Amino acid sequence: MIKNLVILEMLLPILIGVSHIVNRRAHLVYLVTCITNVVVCVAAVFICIHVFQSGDMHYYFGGWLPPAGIEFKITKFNSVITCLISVISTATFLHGKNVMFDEIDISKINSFCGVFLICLAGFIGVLLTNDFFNLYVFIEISSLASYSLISISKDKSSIKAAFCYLIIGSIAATFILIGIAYIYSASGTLNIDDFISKLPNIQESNSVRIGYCLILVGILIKSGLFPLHTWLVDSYKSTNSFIVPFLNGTSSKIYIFLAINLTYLIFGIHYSFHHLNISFIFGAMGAMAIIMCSLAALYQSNLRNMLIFSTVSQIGYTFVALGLGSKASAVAAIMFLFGNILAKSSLFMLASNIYLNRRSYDMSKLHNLKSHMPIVVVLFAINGASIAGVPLTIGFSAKISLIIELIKKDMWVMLAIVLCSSLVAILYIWKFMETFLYSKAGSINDSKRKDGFGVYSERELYFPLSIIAFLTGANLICGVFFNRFAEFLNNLIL
Amino acid sequence: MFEHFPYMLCLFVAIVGIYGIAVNGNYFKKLISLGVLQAGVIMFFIAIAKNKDASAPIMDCLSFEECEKVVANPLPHVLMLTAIVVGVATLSVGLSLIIRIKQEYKTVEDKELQKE
Amino acid sequence: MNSFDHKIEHLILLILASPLLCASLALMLRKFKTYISIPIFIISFFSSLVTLIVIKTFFSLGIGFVNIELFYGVVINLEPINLIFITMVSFLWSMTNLYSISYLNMNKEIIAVKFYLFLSLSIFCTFCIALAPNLIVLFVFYEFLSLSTYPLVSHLGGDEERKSSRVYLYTLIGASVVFFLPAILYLMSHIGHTTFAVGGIANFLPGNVVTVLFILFLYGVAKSAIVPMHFWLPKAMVASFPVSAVLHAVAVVKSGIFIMIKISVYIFGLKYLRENISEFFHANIITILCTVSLLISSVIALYQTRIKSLLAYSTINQLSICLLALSMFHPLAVKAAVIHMVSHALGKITLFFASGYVYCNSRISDLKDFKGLGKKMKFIMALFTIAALSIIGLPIFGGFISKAYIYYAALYKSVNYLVLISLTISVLMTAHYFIKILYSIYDQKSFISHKKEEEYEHKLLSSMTLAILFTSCGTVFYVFIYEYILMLMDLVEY
Amino acid sequence: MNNKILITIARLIFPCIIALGFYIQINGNNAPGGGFQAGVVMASAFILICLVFGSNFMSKILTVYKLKVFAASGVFLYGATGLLCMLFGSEFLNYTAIENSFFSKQTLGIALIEWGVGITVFSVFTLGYYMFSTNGGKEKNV
Repeated sequence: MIKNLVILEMLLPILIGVSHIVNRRAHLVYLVTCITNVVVCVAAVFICIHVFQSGDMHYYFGGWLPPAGIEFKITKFNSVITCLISVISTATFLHGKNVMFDEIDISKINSFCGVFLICLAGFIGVLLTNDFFNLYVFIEISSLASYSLISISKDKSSIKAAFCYLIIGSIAATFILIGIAYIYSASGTLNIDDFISKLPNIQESNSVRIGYCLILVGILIKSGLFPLHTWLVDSYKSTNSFIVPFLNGTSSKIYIFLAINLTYLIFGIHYSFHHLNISFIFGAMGAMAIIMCSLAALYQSNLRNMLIFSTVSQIGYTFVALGLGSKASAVAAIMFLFGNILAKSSLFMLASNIYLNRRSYDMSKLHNLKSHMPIVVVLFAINGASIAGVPLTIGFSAKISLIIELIKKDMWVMLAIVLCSSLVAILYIWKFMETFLYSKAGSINDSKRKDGFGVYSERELYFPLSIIAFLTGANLICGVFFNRFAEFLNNLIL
Repeated sequence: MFEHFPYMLCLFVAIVGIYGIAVNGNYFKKLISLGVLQAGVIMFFIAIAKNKDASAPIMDCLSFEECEKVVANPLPHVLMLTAIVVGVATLSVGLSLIIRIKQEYKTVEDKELQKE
Repeated sequence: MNSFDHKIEHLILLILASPLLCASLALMLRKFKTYISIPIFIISFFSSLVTLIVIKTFFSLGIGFVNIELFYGVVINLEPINLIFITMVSFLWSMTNLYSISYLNMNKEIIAVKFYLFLSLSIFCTFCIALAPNLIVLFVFYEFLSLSTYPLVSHLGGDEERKSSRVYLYTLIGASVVFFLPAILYLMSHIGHTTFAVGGIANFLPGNVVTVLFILFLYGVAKSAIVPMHFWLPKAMVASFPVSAVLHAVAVVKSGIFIMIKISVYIFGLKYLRENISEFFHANIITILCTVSLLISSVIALYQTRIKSLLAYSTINQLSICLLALSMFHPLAVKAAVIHMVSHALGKITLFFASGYVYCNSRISDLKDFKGLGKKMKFIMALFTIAALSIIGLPIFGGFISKAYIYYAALYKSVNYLVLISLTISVLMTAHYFIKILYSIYDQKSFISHKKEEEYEHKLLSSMTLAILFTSCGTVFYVFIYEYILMLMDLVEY
Repeated sequence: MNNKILITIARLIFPCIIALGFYIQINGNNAPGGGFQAGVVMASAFILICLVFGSNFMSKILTVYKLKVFAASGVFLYGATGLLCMLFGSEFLNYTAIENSFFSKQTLGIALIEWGVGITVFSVFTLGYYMFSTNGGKEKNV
């Protein structure tokens, strides 16, 4: 029975997504999408539990066995990530009712939710598939859906950003396709397990090496690592603030998962770190990402731009951890992944709530938020602490394990970069915390008005804030029991 | 030297596509060169599938025993059907975006769009 | 063994629970502010008594170092040094509560709830730092101590307070992230754990690595205010008098010294440090750094005009003396450092309380206004003089005993010239700037000029004078405390 | 649009294209063809009408909402055949569950799938052209 849940998790969103194009009532569409999200989330949790109890699950589409047929392979690692992705999408949807109906006009909501569900199905497909070409198709499905999701927004520059994202995303997908062609020509199979068994005897061939590099470049573009991150910054800056928590929590993080999968599981540590010097590429690009983007985040006066640049610098941390090439560093990278997904998505949700109250992201308008939205400020402090790496959060345990790995490998320059940038992270988080806590010198009046001049006062936002509190609670629990959390991650990647 | 010629040709087409995207200011031309890029990749896949003097992988007989003519590897051909569909989808999303940009910004040239 | 555990376990739980109880009390009694301070004082006084009982039971046991598991996963470490530290902090915390009963009545602008809440939280963090079983837990509560004292320092949120409290936070958290954390993680990566153990756990590292690590610890623990890292202390003087009294003369600052003592005794081991710290003109580097810090801070203290920044720089001066004593790295030196720590705490808190009293009555905080105060507040100024003489080190008071012990430690076995010379210079400098104040207080000429004599007298018997009386008795009858500390310090196993 | 030549030719060609579309659709199982190509050919027929007779004439036949319903129904057909196989206890899209003899089940399964794809592709392409020509279907008569 559990086997069919895998298909339910994939097929249900697509079918209901398509049905939304027909359905015209916006509120019914919103309700049905929430239910679908919850069902997908529950299915993901069941599959995760089943996989943890009885090992990996294989699902052969149409009954065709692997070398020929398309196969879904659900291991511990990708079932946990699927749970996380579905939790984030459910949280975004349940939390974002006010934000969605405020930012997107009614006529577009049903197609918006339809495309959202297809995008979710695409992401889950990317995570679970065990076939190279099927991976490419699901990457294309999810990217096409996310291009159109990004283009729907009040601010007209989001269409331009969506077009640039389309061009860069299609180039990346084509690189992946050429990479797959090279690997197929060398190994003769498209199935990943089959390819892993064939890898030892075709290790020396150049086409495998070129295929690997091309797929990696495609994945790096899509994951928004530093030199290739411009599309991510432009599109998140201008798009509607409902979709940013979802995209930040899923789209770039899934490609980081793919990078981990590719370098550590499919090609193995020996191949990717001794045959090709991947550690230099990840290390250099990660370090550049950390330095440039945390400094850029420091000089942002707009709350959302700051969060976007800090996301790109967090991606830099993950790739620095990936570049070290040992199993423990992969665990550190996954911790950064978890920390960034949970903390950064809730920070973006908080930013959208602040936008509902203050109608602007600019720092000059966000003074004295403490008197109008105390809960938002508290949640912002906890999640900001996780980004900055203050103790008892996932961010802190991730930073500890990364620094221990760096010290073991005597990479002192990288250690200095990581430490200084975590200091800069504290600076730019604190800059906004301070504006929230204190009223601007002299502007006494705005602290007097009880519910501020926004449309939504905090009393109407209790339900969305409880969802963000749930995510923050998960973040804290994993942070407090961090050694048990580290063990849990250790047996994820065998 | 010559047995790699088809592969070089396909990748040359792909590189022309990428060059087109990079150089052209007009968004419409970028989209067309994206199509050229995808065409290059599809040709590369088909080039891989070629056997020695084999014909197109179409089975005009009912079962394997009757028609024993040499056939090119069918898998890449099938994959390229899907790749063509994906290319069409990307093209249509790109076109709708260009039309919206034209409505909003009155221009599709990169230089003017960068101004504001 | 277990009969002993249960008794001490419950007492330790009681000690840890009392600050939390005070914090929750402050939150609960939000409505009627006036009744908050008295129950909180009673609880804190009760907790200081409990610490004395703990010392007696620990003393009866006779073991120097024991790790107890309070409840699942929470392990605490009991040994003489942290028991002395806890007694000192809890006793002076109860004195501050007594002092602030009337201080808050006089200064209405301080919000009582916020004051007591964050004060109790920071005391809780200090207790946890004292009882931490390993360096990671210690680091976590060290960070929370900086975070929980921030609201106290910037309690009013005015422009000047906001800037200086920003410097306060950045220096403390920045130093701990950039210097303290890498040092801990270096030990973690090379030893695998950082739990305290008798005789030290890191005694296989090469000489220069130990020196670098110890310097990293020295500057990482910014709370012990060594010169390059001392900027935050004068800036923290923006806070109200009871806050700067208990935090920046006792709890926060002394926790820095306490951490350095614990690291040198239980992480590196004294004997190993004595042999391996690299020499420079046959005096070890740590002594040189402390001397430099000592001299610079005492020179700056000469030119201070405000009473609070003068006391701040004299605190930095005395802390460097503690570290100077510690830097001789033999058992006597550790005893000297602990004794000096306690005597300075008692003396400095009396000075802060007295200057707080002066500030309350006549809003004086500049040294030049101190002229002729001796006539008006005879009793308070007498106690102020006693405390000042004790810190200088005049024979019968506490300061003399601790500085004499440091001289004794310096002359023990091999004469340590650098410590002797720097200590005498610092005693002279301290004498200079304190006698300058005492001279102006008892200046004959200005006795007559003050008109409103009667206004000061009737406030004599407020709780402030009681607090000042108790703490100055501590300095006067320091001999008994000294005996008690020596008995306890003999239990320490090196 | 009063040029007679276009109208008469369009009237003549339209049924032929539709017939060709159906031929490709049905013959797709074991000859080059199938849902995607058939859908495109059928869409070209309707786009021809839209070009020649103008979009308001076209809206009399197929409005935007009808095309959306067609697209959705195509996908549902595809999904339904897959689920049908699952109901019979085997994997998704495993046609052996529907029929007993190996050869006939393949053709039935493939045929149903191809029809689903054909309908969806037809309606998406006509919708695509239709949206572009009436800039998002906001014109009066949609």
